Amino acid sequence: MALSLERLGKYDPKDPQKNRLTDLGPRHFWQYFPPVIQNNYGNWAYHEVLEPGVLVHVSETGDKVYTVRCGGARFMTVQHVREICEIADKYCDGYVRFTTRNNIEFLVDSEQKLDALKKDLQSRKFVGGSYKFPIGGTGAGVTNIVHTQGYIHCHTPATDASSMVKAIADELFEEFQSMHLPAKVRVSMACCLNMCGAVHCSDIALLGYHRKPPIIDHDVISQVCEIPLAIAACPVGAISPDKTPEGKKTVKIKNERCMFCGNCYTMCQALPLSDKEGDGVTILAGGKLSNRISPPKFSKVVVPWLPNNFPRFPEVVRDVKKILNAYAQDANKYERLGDWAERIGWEKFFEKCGLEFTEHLIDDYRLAYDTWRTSTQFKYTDAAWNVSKAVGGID
Amino acid sequence: MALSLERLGKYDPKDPQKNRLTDLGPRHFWQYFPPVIQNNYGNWAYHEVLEPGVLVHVSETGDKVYTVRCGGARFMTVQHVREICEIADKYCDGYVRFTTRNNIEFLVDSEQKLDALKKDLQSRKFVGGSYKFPIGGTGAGVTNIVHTQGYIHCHTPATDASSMVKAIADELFEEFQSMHLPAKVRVSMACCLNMCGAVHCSDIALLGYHRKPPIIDHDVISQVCEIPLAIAACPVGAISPDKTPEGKKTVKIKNERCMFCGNCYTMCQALPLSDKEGDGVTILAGGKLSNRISPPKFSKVVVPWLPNNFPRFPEVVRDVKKILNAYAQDANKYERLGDWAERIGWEKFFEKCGLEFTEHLIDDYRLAYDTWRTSTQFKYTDAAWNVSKAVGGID
Amino acid sequence: MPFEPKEPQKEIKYSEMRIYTDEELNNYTEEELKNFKIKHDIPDLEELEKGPWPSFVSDAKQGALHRRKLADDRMLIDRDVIEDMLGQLQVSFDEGETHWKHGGIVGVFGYGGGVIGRYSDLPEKYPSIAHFHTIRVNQPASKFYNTDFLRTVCDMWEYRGSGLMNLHGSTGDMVLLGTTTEQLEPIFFELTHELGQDIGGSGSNLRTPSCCIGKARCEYALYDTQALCYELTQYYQDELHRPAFPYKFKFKFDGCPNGCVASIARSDMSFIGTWRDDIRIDQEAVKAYVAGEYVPNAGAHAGRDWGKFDIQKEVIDLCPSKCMAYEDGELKIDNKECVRCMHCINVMPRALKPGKDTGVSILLGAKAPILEGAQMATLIVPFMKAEPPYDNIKEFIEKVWEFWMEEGKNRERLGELMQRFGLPKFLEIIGVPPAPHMVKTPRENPYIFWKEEDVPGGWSRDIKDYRARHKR
Amino acid sequence: MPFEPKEPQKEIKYSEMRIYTDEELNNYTEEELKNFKIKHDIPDLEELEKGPWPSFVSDAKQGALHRRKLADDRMLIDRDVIEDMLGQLQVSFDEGETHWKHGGIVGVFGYGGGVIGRYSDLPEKYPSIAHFHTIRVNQPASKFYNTDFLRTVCDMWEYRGSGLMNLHGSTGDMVLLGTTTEQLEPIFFELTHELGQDIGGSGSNLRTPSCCIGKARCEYALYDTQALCYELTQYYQDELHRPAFPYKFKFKFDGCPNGCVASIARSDMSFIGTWRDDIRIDQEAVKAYVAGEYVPNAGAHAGRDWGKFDIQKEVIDLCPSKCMAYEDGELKIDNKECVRCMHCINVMPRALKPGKDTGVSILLGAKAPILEGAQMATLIVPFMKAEPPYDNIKEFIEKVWEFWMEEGKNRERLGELMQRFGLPKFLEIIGVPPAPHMVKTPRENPYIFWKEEDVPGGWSRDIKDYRARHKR
Repeated sequence: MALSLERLGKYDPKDPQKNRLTDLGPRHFWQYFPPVIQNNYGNWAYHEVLEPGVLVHVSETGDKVYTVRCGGARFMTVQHVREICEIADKYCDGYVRFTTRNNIEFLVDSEQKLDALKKDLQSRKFVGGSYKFPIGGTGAGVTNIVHTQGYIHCHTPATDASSMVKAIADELFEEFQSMHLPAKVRVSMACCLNMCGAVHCSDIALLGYHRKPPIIDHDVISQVCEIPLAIAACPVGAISPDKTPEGKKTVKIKNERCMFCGNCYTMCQALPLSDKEGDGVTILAGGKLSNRISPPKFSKVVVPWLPNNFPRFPEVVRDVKKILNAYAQDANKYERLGDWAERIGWEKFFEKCGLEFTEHLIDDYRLAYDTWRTSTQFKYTDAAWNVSKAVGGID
Repeated sequence: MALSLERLGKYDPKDPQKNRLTDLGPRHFWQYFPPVIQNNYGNWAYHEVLEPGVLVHVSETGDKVYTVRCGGARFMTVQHVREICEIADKYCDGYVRFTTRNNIEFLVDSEQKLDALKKDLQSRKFVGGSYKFPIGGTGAGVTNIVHTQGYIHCHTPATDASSMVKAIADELFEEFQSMHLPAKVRVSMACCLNMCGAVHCSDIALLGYHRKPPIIDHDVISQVCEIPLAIAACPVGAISPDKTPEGKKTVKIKNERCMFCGNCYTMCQALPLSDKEGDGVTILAGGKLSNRISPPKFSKVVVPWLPNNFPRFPEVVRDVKKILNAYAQDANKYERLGDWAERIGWEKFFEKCGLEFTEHLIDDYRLAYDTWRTSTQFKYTDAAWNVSKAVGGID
Repeated sequence: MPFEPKEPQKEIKYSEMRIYTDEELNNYTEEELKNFKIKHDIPDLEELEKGPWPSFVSDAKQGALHRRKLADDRMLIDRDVIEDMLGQLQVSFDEGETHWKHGGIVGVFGYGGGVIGRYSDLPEKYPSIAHFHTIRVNQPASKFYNTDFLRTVCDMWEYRGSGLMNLHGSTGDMVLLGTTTEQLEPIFFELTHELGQDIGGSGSNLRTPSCCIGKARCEYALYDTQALCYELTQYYQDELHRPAFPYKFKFKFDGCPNGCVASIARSDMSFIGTWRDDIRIDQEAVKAYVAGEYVPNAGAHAGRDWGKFDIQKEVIDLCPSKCMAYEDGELKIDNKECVRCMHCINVMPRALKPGKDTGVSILLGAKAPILEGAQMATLIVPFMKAEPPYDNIKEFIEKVWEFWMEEGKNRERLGELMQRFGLPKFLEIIGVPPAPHMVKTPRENPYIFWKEEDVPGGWSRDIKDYRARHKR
Repeated sequence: MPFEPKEPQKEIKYSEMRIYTDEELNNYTEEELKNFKIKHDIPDLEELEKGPWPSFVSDAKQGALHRRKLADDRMLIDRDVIEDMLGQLQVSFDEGETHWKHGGIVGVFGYGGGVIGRYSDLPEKYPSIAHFHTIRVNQPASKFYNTDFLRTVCDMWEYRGSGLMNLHGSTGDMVLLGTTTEQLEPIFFELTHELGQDIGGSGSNLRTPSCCIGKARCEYALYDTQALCYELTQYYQDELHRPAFPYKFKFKFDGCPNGCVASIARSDMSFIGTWRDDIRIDQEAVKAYVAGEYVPNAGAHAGRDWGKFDIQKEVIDLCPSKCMAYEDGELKIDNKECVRCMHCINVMPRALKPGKDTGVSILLGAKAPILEGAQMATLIVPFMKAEPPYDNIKEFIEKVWEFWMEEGKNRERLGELMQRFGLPKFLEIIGVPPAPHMVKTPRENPYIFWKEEDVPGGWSRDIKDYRARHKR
């Protein structure tokens, strides 16, 4: 048994069906559990975070497993994965695990093995100086920022993902390696509204955003697209059939109706939206997924647009830190960012974070009415006084 | 100066403009304030409910005004109003006031005058035996039930108002004359979805309801209605133009789309909805108007339909009492009915009130999604076990 | 202190105005009433004479008997109106359907509202209610009356109408139920000339504004609700009587966030009293509440043992913004966190009073379900001083009306128009800057409708430039 | 205890499978790496080598150098792929636009998904990434691996692809980034024949299911998430690879309401562990928490002084249903009021454990914003036992799919279809009785869509009958 070195391997292009195996599914998980996991499967009694990035799980049998969690760019080369394997072989009997948020977890079955592992992980750096395996991402801190492909590998992004995440993660590195926030803060990033990253329920979400309606590639649209599908793709009915002066089938777009969702481009490559000046970043905040204390909730748009200032997105970093700092200072223990904002009132959120409230932040989509404040319960802020002044309510 | 006895009074049909006075507006309020009100206008320090239906307001000057609040059918004859005047003249220097909820208030400026007034009011009964001026309607009780015209004077009702209100008020008479509920309970009644009574934010709302789509009076519709207006009136687009076999303009209705709002009938008399079997009563609960503690909120539909069982609506009375009793027993002090339901969870509301939950109670109109439960936070009730059983979740 | 009416109010003396003598008013005995049967069989209605709550049937029957015993020339419409009305009501119960026709267009000259046509669809059977129109009479602010006025209205209405009325209709008017077309103008002339009293709104008008009891008898009133209600009613008489609106429009005036006239749920423009300084605390009075010397919640709970007053449980813990504390015998309020819900003040009115720098919050767009579902009013203006002559308020009203009259579709309420345009665009048009107090939460969806001028370089782009950078 | 795979799993030994020698794997020095410049100018990317967080640029550069030093015959696609990828990324930064073309249709024979076509729109400038397709590899449940498997994948992928990957993609797959069309089938054959490993889902398929760590290392796991995830993945291989769906469909499996794999926000069908008996309390352990002997919240707060653990403030008061009390040294829970939010258990894991009668709640319809706005999953099945062979779960899944495949429009996610039909109709079609746990509140609008069979006498009426009772 060995991997093939033939150019086409075991595949025979003349008879594609020959020896084809299908529907195997994934490999079974059991074989990848270290013995301490296999032996205590379903028998865990409790766990504890011993220090940021280090957990112990204790079994009913008394067995313990220690986990060291390391941040990782989910984008990796085989060389980096081989280094992970080297560490896993050295300390963990060849086992390693990845989390949903792209952390790398090394598990050992005794405290003695822990120190050497941690020391080794901390010592490894890329030649540029960054850590290869920073330890952290547990408890009341900021864990790894999940993200999408961005310019590295996607055709619809409105910004880049890996660079923005690197820029933010560098600035939030202390919060990754500590647990002094009121509760966990989940930061997520998606490079367009398709949200492969499903960032819509994150404490802080960074979202790539187009602001120019599609350009229509009239010359080719009728060849490369199913025009009716492109028209049907628009959720606001802004696209309708049209003809070019030469009589070719094409579409026209009511630009003022466009909300830049990009669904038309997904369906039709002749309708690109990307634009250097138009594209940028939206920040959402206050979402959560857990049912703990309060039900899960969506993130809200709190910064409508910031420029794609590559490679380090200073404006995005600044506003993320504004939010995180105000939260860290003001929230109660166990209170997630969105619960904090609701407790103090969103009007106070903007005041405390020092973020401007603009008309873009007021919902005007389908369920908008449910977001309007139909009560006299509110707190006075400068934004409220501005309104009062503008309408002659006060001098 | 005197009222005219001429058949046409001061009006000259040959010259309608002669001596016409217009745009006088209402009479000025000041002249109708008893002296103690005039003297203490804007100077009230505090008030207290001395007993159900009896209030004292104390001025910064030390002056006091005592108010006796009496229930009244808002529908009154001049004879009844004259009796009110008689009482007002006898005890109140000729002043009387009505509240927004159709109570009658008699005001006196000293405690001494109070007893005789109360005794007199309590003694007055209609020959049928009912009180003319029951004292109550204050504080943590049930006050007068506001309502609409019903069959007495309206062309669109789906039920009758005065009779239903009388039936309910008879049964809730003790709650009108006492204050032992957790908080005030506002019961309101509207005889169709037009809701002249705007009952949509009441603790308990009774709503007349059609359940058959309009009949089309093809013979006359094109003469008596603007057909385009009738078509435009339908919020769900169920009405479209049609022709009769004889070629007359008419409309057709997609019955399965109809939600029985009656707006088409409001716009076009050739589209009546009323029907003995179709019409009935919906009960809504849990709304409030005050900003006290929790923001105002809409009532929710909790009983989809009950029959128009004239004149005493026993099914409606039964369900109103179910709700009121469960609330009285279970809610905290100061907790309005809707706040109670939210605290215990609506699933528990149905259990505690002994009301059936049917598919009609699940929103499927425009903002429906916002009412869906997107959380695992819920309490187990029999209704939940029914679902689990139906899908094979448990035996 | 009293607000002066624009024109002097004529004083009404019933003794000078009256039509009926005392004998006529008391023209039946208790005994007669007991034995009285109306001309139609009304078993279900008679059932409604039982029970403790005031019976509208018993009342109507006494009205019917009274009319029966009046002389022929002492009333101008049919004697039997009440009996026929009751008879038709019984038939409605029997058949489970109303017997009023879809209204016809009747009214008084030069007015677009205030009168509602009503006709029986069983006119042969109940001829006296064949025409049975309604007149809405604009009630005085907060519904105080004297008996001279009321008795005069009663005489006039008995003489020229059915003698049936509502005190009051849902919008607030005194409603006169049932007269003939012929009597509409005479009644209007009597009302204006003799009673100095106008009729109210109906149809696509400014509807009769209404207000809470306000400073007349409430310590919570944060502005003069009667004065503002009266002033705007007078100032906008034209809008009340001569429709230029897409649909109805309601003002309501609540003196404080307790909202006793339901303005937040029932008015296109809701004025709710508020304050912007600190809640005034009398610490001695707080102690008296804690000690049980004062009765909490103004005595609104009685007859049930809720236990001793517990300031922590009943006030501090129920504060929606949790901005209060009771420590060392002292009540503390962090006023900048207060959302002015009134609960603490309601519970301890002798100890707590709202601030003294008061005004109104203005909320827009409430309505009942028809057409697109009910709406509550949305907070737009957080705080506005409300002092005569109320120019700032009038200016705001007119800005909103201008937009609504320009853009509103037939039968589109303000709230629906706001939904159709979206709040951001609405605010832009009426010239109000956006602020977070207008929403419960910022938007959850990222579907922002950017405008071309927001985006550097605009929206016009050349596909050739794009293709120069990106091969197909 | 271990769940048995349907087919025996072939054991993979890297020593037997490997392509590259140790020398080849370590073919550059630290010094070389420090001095290494790729062939394109990438100033912005080099800026991203600074700072503490792992630099993907530094990693990519080491991959690029490694490739540069491999012999020509030791890789089947262009040596320069990583360098060209980085070069194109720099140009994307410069121009503020991506340079990947809209995908083309590529794949492996007989499968509708798992491979995503990707082409550069600057193929002249970056020829080695002219084709740069993605392959999604179905990760093992909860993403445990051994190094034999990982190293073997690395060798195969370096030999036949770019050597760039994601661990992991957003849906959960191991993602192999960048190979040519020619290598797709050979890679598929290597994966299946040598690695015993299938590819994942893409397009309008069942997407690769994923689960939390579950019973493998979590005391909260209320059902066997890995087992259920594995079983359904195997059972629905056809749905995963051969699209018969209107659009994508995601299963995700969370072991408890803490929701670590975000199933409630990210899956069309979300399985969340729950229990129906009482929370188990170890009162001695509760006392130990109160006494400060145990660290609260499993030690998740550190480095900041939040004060001594206060069970009232940190547990009792934060309970969303207020069903707990700590009295006389004893913790009491009114379990019938509990909404199983996990907070108390999370704070005191040594004292509190969920009940033992466990199963899943099933929620439906979550999705990201496209097309009609984001949705969270809606609670449909409150409690379902989740035991092998999971027939009850499969039956439910298939009922939902049947409806969706029948009625769903092209690119309509389940949640959108549920919205389009309305929850009542959806429930009726899938045969689930309505219950109040499915909604936050009953409907506020009275616009009930009654059905004809609900109404006695039906809807057909004759206008003549009506007119017999009601004159026009």
